[in-house]
Amino acid sequence: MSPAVDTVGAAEQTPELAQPYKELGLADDEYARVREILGRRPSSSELAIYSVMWSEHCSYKSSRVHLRQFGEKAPKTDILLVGMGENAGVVDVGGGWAVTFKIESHNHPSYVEPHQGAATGVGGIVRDILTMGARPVAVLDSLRFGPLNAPDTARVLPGVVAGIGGYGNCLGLPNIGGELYFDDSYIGNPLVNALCVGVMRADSIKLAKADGPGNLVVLFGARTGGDGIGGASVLASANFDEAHQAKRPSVQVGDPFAEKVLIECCLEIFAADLVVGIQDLGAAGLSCATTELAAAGTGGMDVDLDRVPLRDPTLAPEEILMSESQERMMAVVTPERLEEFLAVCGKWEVTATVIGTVTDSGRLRMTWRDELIVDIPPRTAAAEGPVYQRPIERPLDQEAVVGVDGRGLPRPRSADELRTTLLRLAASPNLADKSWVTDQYDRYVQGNTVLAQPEDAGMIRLDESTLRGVAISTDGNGRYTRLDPYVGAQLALAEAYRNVAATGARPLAVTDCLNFGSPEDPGVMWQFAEAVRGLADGCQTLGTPVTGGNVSFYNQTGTTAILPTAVIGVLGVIDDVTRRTPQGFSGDGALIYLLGDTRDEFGGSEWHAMHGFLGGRPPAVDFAREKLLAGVLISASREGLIDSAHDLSEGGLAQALVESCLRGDTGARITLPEGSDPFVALFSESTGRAIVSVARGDESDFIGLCATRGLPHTRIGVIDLLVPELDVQGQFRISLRELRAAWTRTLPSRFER
Amino acid sequence: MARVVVDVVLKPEILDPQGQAIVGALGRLGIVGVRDVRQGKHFELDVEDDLDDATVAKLADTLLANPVIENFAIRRD
Amino acid sequence: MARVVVDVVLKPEILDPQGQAIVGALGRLGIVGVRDVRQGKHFELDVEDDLDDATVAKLADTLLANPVIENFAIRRD
Amino acid sequence: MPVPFRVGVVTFPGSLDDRDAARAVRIGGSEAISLWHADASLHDVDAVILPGGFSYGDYLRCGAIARFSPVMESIVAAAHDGMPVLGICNGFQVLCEAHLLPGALIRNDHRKFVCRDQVLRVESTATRWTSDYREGQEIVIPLTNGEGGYVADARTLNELEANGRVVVRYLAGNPNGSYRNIAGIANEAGNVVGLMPHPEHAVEDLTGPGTDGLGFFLSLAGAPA
Ligand SMILES: Nc1ncnc2c1ncn2[C@@H]1O[C@H](COP(=O)(O)OP(=O)(O)O)[C@@H](O)[C@H]1O
Ligand SMILES: [Mg+2]
Repeated sequence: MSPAVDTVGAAEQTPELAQPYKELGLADDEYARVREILGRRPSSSELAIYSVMWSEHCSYKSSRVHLRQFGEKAPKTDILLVGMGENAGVVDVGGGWAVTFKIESHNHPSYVEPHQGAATGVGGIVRDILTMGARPVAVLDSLRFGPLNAPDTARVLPGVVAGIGGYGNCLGLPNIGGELYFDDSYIGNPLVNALCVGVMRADSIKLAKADGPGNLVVLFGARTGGDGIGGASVLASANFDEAHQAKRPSVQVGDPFAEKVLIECCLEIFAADLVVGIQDLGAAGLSCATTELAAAGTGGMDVDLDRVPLRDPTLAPEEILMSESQERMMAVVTPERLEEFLAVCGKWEVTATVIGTVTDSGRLRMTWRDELIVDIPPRTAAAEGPVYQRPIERPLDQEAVVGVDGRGLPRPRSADELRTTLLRLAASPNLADKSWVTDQYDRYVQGNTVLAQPEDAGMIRLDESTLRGVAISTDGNGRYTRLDPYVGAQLALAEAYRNVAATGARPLAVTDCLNFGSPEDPGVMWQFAEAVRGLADGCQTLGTPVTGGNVSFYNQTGTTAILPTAVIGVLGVIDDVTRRTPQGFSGDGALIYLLGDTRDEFGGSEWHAMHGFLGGRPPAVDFAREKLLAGVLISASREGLIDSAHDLSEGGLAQALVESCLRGDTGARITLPEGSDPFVALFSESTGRAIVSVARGDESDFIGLCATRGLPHTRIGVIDLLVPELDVQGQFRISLRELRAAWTRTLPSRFER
Repeated sequence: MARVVVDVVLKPEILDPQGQAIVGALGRLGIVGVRDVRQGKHFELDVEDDLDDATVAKLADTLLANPVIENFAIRRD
Repeated sequence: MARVVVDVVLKPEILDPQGQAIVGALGRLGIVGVRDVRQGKHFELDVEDDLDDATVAKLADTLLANPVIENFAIRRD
Repeated sequence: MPVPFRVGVVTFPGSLDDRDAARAVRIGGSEAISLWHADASLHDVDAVILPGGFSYGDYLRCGAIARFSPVMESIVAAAHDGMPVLGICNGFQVLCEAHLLPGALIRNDHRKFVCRDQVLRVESTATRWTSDYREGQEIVIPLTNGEGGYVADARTLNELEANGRVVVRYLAGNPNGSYRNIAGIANEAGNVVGLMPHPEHAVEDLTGPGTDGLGFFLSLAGAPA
């Protein structure tokens, strides 16, 4: 029996029929607006479309009023080829090359089924990048979990890492960086943010629009199954007798092979210029792809849903519209080029089906079993969703949190105490060696990886002849952001910017992933508003526009939200990748300089975390100083004045020294600055700082550079290849063996059991 | 010593990329007459004779299968 | 439409890291009485009723199993 | 012998390091010709490389499905006639599945994908792909795989050892549980070589741990036809 389907006609006949809009997440006024737009009640398929398109995830209804600032405060720049709003922003990196990059979250699915959740997260962001017409060339992953020793972490982390690696490795995408943090607030709310970078010629950008009446709408890639349709089953069950209704998947399984083939297929299609427009199918699947393509194009589209290739023949139209099955794309093709298009798909054994045509009717019309089931103005679903002004209120406890500054905590004084503190910090989960995770990621594939973890930023060669390349880093610190969301977001931006500059690349543009609790909590909304304002102001000052990003709300258990976590990705360009600056010390006798100023700043620091304390104010941000520092790091790499550079961030100078010594497997003799408090000098997290090593011959030129630019620079030591130890003179000495043991043991000892 | 066999299969509604890839390969092998293939895991356990079913079930449910996406069947031969 | 099941197991002389890992994990779960675990693959085929055993055997021997390291068993239910 | 040597690099659905292998071939002074899995013709190449990757997603078993592609039939025949064939990582797995090389590759014993700079010892320089190295030479090239554990029955292993067919061996720790630390082997004639580590990712100082992998691509050009 074929189940009765709610048609547009039926909707007109039965205006008063009660519909399950609440179960689908629509508010009363939202449902009322749908009726007003259509001048009747929506058919159940139309209801399905509006409910997913107007969801928080797709419509950004809670965040949009704030995100506008990224546009309003956008710095003047001519590097932006495609700005916010498209699948991903596109940046002109010169030499005819364009780079697109974006970060996205897949938090909740990764909690439910860590491996598949993380895997499909990578798959989704890669399709966003591919859609712009680019070849994906690298991924980064920014991860947050509960405490290292929590059972929840033992369940989630290995699966997430295996999922990211399993999917990314199989696509042949080098993983060149990311983050890994642990904090109580992420128990039950792990954060899995994935970033993808893609490259194309500047003149071959593709856009998501269905232009040209008579052009064909082609669905290609995987077949459509009942994946991720959650709510839609409400509608389906309205039409199905239970017996007839098959069970719907609770979890989406990624098929990286299907995606890899889809990538190569699309790149061949792009190269032959066979599409007018293209869109990936992600959240809200067909509903999103059809409404957005139509809305951005000529304005109308006719779709025959019966033509959609199904994995599960029992799917109802509402479910087909909401299905989030992975590894699917939608293209708009002229009738003349269709044959060629299908031939390329055939070559790659990719299923491709014409399911509709572009019209100038201004309506999105869909039929099912020859009956009209959808007839809506696409813009109303895709672009004119609800916009909320959520109540905002500074949390009551904010003052209390900022009030206690942790001065009371016992600071290490003696040489022994300082030594122990350094080792404990180096071994602490947030600062320890991450290679147990990152060794599960292929960093070599594609043969263009110039820098990868544990370097400050990943770097990819774009062009083998000109040696032009890009560098990218993601950073974010929920502890800082909890203490001051405005400054916290800026600190994340500043660190990513600094990380990129440390490699010798010039920071150009920004992507962001904003992970917060429930927007219905005025306190959370305050954190969000402040973070966005801070980021927008910061980007304006640094001259690096936000090109796109992602908002993830409702990251909370009960009423307790995660630490507000703004993850910022900064992309930079370098004209000649052979000029890159590595992080590790090298070159016997080279001099070590500390750039920037150190203040007594421990709010949100890893030293506080070591004492289980969070309070006070985060380090101050000084963007003028960040720019100055970046300028010096870039010039110094161009002129070949420095052998290594490493930014100072969590753990301060001590941690940076540990990492640079171990990376280069070289010892160093350090003399802390005259009259400085050793504890502050070693562990403060003041920003705008970096350590560099300078060959003796280049010393005067380097000092000259810093002096003319007015950047504070202090000579703090020398590299010693003969003595394999970190020697902080007058304080303590630690052999590299002991350092390495402390730094590397933490993760394996937890997961290698 | 007894032999217990546990077969773990993806729930029917869950996508099985491996099975699909095999079906695709059959054509190239010139094998016709196979409509669908699902790939699962097969475990052979050597256990003490007195090991009770409850324990085996717990083992299957926690270690051998991922209950979120898989079902399992236990067989004693 | 008939259902054919093919179970593929590593030959005894080939070491089985996945099986060993499970044995290792048993202790932590407090499960005793399991001496050894071997992990193999389990295939469920939907085939035409008239598909002959020879074809299934060829399929198992050439594609589903690698005779160099694996043995297989065919079952029709 | 024609110089530059024409080296075919096969692309299967899911191949990843095909462009990388072609780059290494060029850096090694030969000409890279791309071959497509569905095209049985070898386009008169002098040698063939089966690159790394996840052909057919590595579903079922690594290399199990790629083995049945039309191009493989031609490669198997050509290999029997002495054409040099190099299988890297997934390519090694395909060669084993196709029975051009003995044994098989199974899941790493630690059951994780591993990406690391691997120290190897070149055990045999008597193959078409390793003549450029010194016997016993220690080299560092990337190892990146999830199923790199080389296994075979004792008879096969002894035979490989006895006839100098173990080409490269893992040093400084066995990264995947391979029997007898075997990282790569050759067929009896020495024209077919397979290894798990990626020499094509060690041909430029800029993008690899060094240039120790270059030897595989230079050996070819240097070797007598
Ligand atoms: N989940 C991850 N995936 C890939 N690389 C990671 C991941 N976590 C950390 N890294 C890498 O480890 C190194 C150290 O991380 P981190 O201390 O956050 O660097 P920084 O403080 O300079 O941003 C960086 O190169 C970073 O890219
Ligand atoms: Mg950081």
